[in-house]
Amino acid sequence: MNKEEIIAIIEGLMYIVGEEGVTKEQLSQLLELLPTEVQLYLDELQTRYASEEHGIEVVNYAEIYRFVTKTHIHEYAEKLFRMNHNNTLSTAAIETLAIIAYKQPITRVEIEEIRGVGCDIMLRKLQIRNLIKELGRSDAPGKPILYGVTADFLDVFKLVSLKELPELPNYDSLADSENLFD
Amino acid sequence: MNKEEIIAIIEGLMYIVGEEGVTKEQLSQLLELLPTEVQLYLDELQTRYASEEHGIEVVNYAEIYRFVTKTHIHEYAEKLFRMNHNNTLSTAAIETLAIIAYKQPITRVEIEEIRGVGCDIMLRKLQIRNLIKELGRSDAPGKPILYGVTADFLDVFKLVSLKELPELPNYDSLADSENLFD
Amino acid sequence: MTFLVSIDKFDGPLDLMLHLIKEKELDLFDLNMDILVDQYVEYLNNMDRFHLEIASEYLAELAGLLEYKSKQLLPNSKDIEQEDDEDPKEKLVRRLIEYQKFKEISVILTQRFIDRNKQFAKTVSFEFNNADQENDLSELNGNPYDLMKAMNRCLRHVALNQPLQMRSTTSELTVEQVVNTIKDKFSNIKGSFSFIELLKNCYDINEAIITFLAVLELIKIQDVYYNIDENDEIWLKWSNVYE
Repeated sequence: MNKEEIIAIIEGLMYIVGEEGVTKEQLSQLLELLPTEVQLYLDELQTRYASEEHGIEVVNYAEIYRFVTKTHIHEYAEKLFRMNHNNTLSTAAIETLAIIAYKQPITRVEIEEIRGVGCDIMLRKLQIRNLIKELGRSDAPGKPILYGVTADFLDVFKLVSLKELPELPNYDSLADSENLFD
Repeated sequence: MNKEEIIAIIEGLMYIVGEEGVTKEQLSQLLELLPTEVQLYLDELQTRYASEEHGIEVVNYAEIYRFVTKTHIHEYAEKLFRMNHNNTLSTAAIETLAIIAYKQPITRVEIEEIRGVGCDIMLRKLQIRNLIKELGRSDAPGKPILYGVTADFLDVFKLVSLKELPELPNYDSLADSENLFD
Repeated sequence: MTFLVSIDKFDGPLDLMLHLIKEKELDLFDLNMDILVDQYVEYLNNMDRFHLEIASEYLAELAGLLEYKSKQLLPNSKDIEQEDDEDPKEKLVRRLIEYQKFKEISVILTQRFIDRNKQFAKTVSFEFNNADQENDLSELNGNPYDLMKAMNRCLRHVALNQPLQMRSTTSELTVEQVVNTIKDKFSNIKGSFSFIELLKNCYDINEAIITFLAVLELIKIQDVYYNIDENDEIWLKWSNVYE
C-alpha cells in the first residue's frame, strides 16, 4: 500500500468510529504497520483537515484520535437539530428499548454495559409508559430485576411478536462472550 | 460567506449526522441559500471526496446526502468492529422488491401472479425491514392494500430515485429473445 | 441422467419451469407445451419419490398444465379454447417472460445490495443525538427497523470498546525494520535506556522477540553497548556513531 492508500483507510476508519475515536495502536494492528508509521499518517491527516476548506478536524485528546467538527459549525448543527427535533424519538429511549427487546430478560447492569451509560431513570420512564415490565429476578448476586418488553411495546413498533425483529449484523466477539443473540 | 466556508459547513454537518444524512432542502433552509446553489456545493464536495486520497465519499441515495466509507475500506471496518456483515436479502425477497419497485402501486395478488407463489409472509417481512410501505387501498373488490417501496429501499440498492432503476429487459420482439438465457 | 436440482432451490413453479425450459433448450417464444408439461410432471414425481415436500403453488400450476394437455387430446378442443380470452399457452409464455425479466433485474439489484453493504456510515453524533433526552415518551411510535438500527449502534459501541484480539501479524516484521525503528525513535537518547522501554511499542510476544533480535543485531554491529544490572534488566547505550 502506498501512502495515499493508507491515509484513505485511516480516514475511512476514523469516520465510522466517529466520536468513539480510535487509538494509534488499534490502527497499527489493523493496518499491520508500526505505531511510528501510523503516527506519521495521522499527523499528515491532521494537517490536511486543519485547512480552512474543511469543517471537520482531527484531534487526539488522551491519545484517542477522532474527527470533530470545527467550532464555528456548532451553531449550524444546533439549528439542524432544532429542525429535526419534532420527528425524532429519544435516542436514549429507543436504544434502551432495542437492547431489552433483543436481549430480554436482561438486568439493568447488563443494559448499562451495552450502552455505556447509566439508565436508571430511563428504565423507570419506560416502565411508567408501560413499554417494559419486570420479568422476575436473576440468580446473580443481589438478585437484580430482569426486564422485558410489553404488549404495548410490540404495538408501538408494529410487531406481532419479538420473532419479527429484523436480524442484526453478526458481531462475533460479542456472540462468544455474552450470548447476546440468544 | 464564501464558497469554501459554505462547503466547510456542509462537510461538518454531514459528519455530525452520519448515517442519518441531510437533504438538499434542509441545507438550503439552514444556510439560507437556494436549493440550486446548495446543489452546486454538494456536487463540489462529492467531487472532492471522490478522489483517491479519500477513504470516504458523499452519496445521495434516496436524495439524502451522507458520508459513507468507500467499499475498499470495508474489510478494515469489519475487522475493527469484529463484525461480519450477514445483512442479506434472499432472492425471493429481492424479486418481490423488484416487482413492487417497477409496478407500484401494486396489490399482493398482483405480485403473486407475477411470482407464481404466495407472498403474504414476505410482504410482512419487507414491511418490518422498512423496505416497502402501504400506499393506500385499491378500488378493486375487497379494497386490497397497495404497496410501494420506501426511501430505505432506495438506500439499500444505492438508488437516488426510482428513475435510476435499471431498465426492464424487453423480450417482446423475437430479436431480443435470443439472448434471453445468457 | 441429468442432475436433479432440489425443489427448494426454486422460487416457485415459474422459476422451475424456466429452469426446465433452459435445461431442455426449449424455445420460450415457440414453446413446446407437451415437453414442458411432461418434464414438469416428471420433476414433481421425482421430488415426491425423494419425499421432498412440494408446496401447493407447484401443484396448482400442475393442475393448470394437465388441464391444458387433456384439452389438447380432446377432438373438439379448439372449440373450447375459443371461449377463453387468452390461449393458456400464450398466457403461460407471457407470465414466464414477465417473471424472467424480474429475475434478471434481481441479479443487478443483488450486486448493488452487496456493494451497499460495504459502505459504512458513522452513527449520529452524541451531542446532536442526546439533546432530546428530555422528550416525553407519550407519543412514541416507530418501526422495527428503528430498533435494529438502535441495537446496531449499541453493538458497535461495545465492539469498539473491547480490546482487539488480532491474530499475530507481526511475524511479517523483519529484524531490519525494527532496527530502523529503534534507531529512529531512540537515537537522540544520550544516556542509557532499558530494553523494557523498547518493548513498550510491542503488542505481542512475536514483536517482542523481533525487538530482542534487533537489539542483538545492534550489539553485533556495535551500534549499541549493553549492560545487564543486578535485577537482570538490560541497559543499552548508543555507541558514538549517532553523536
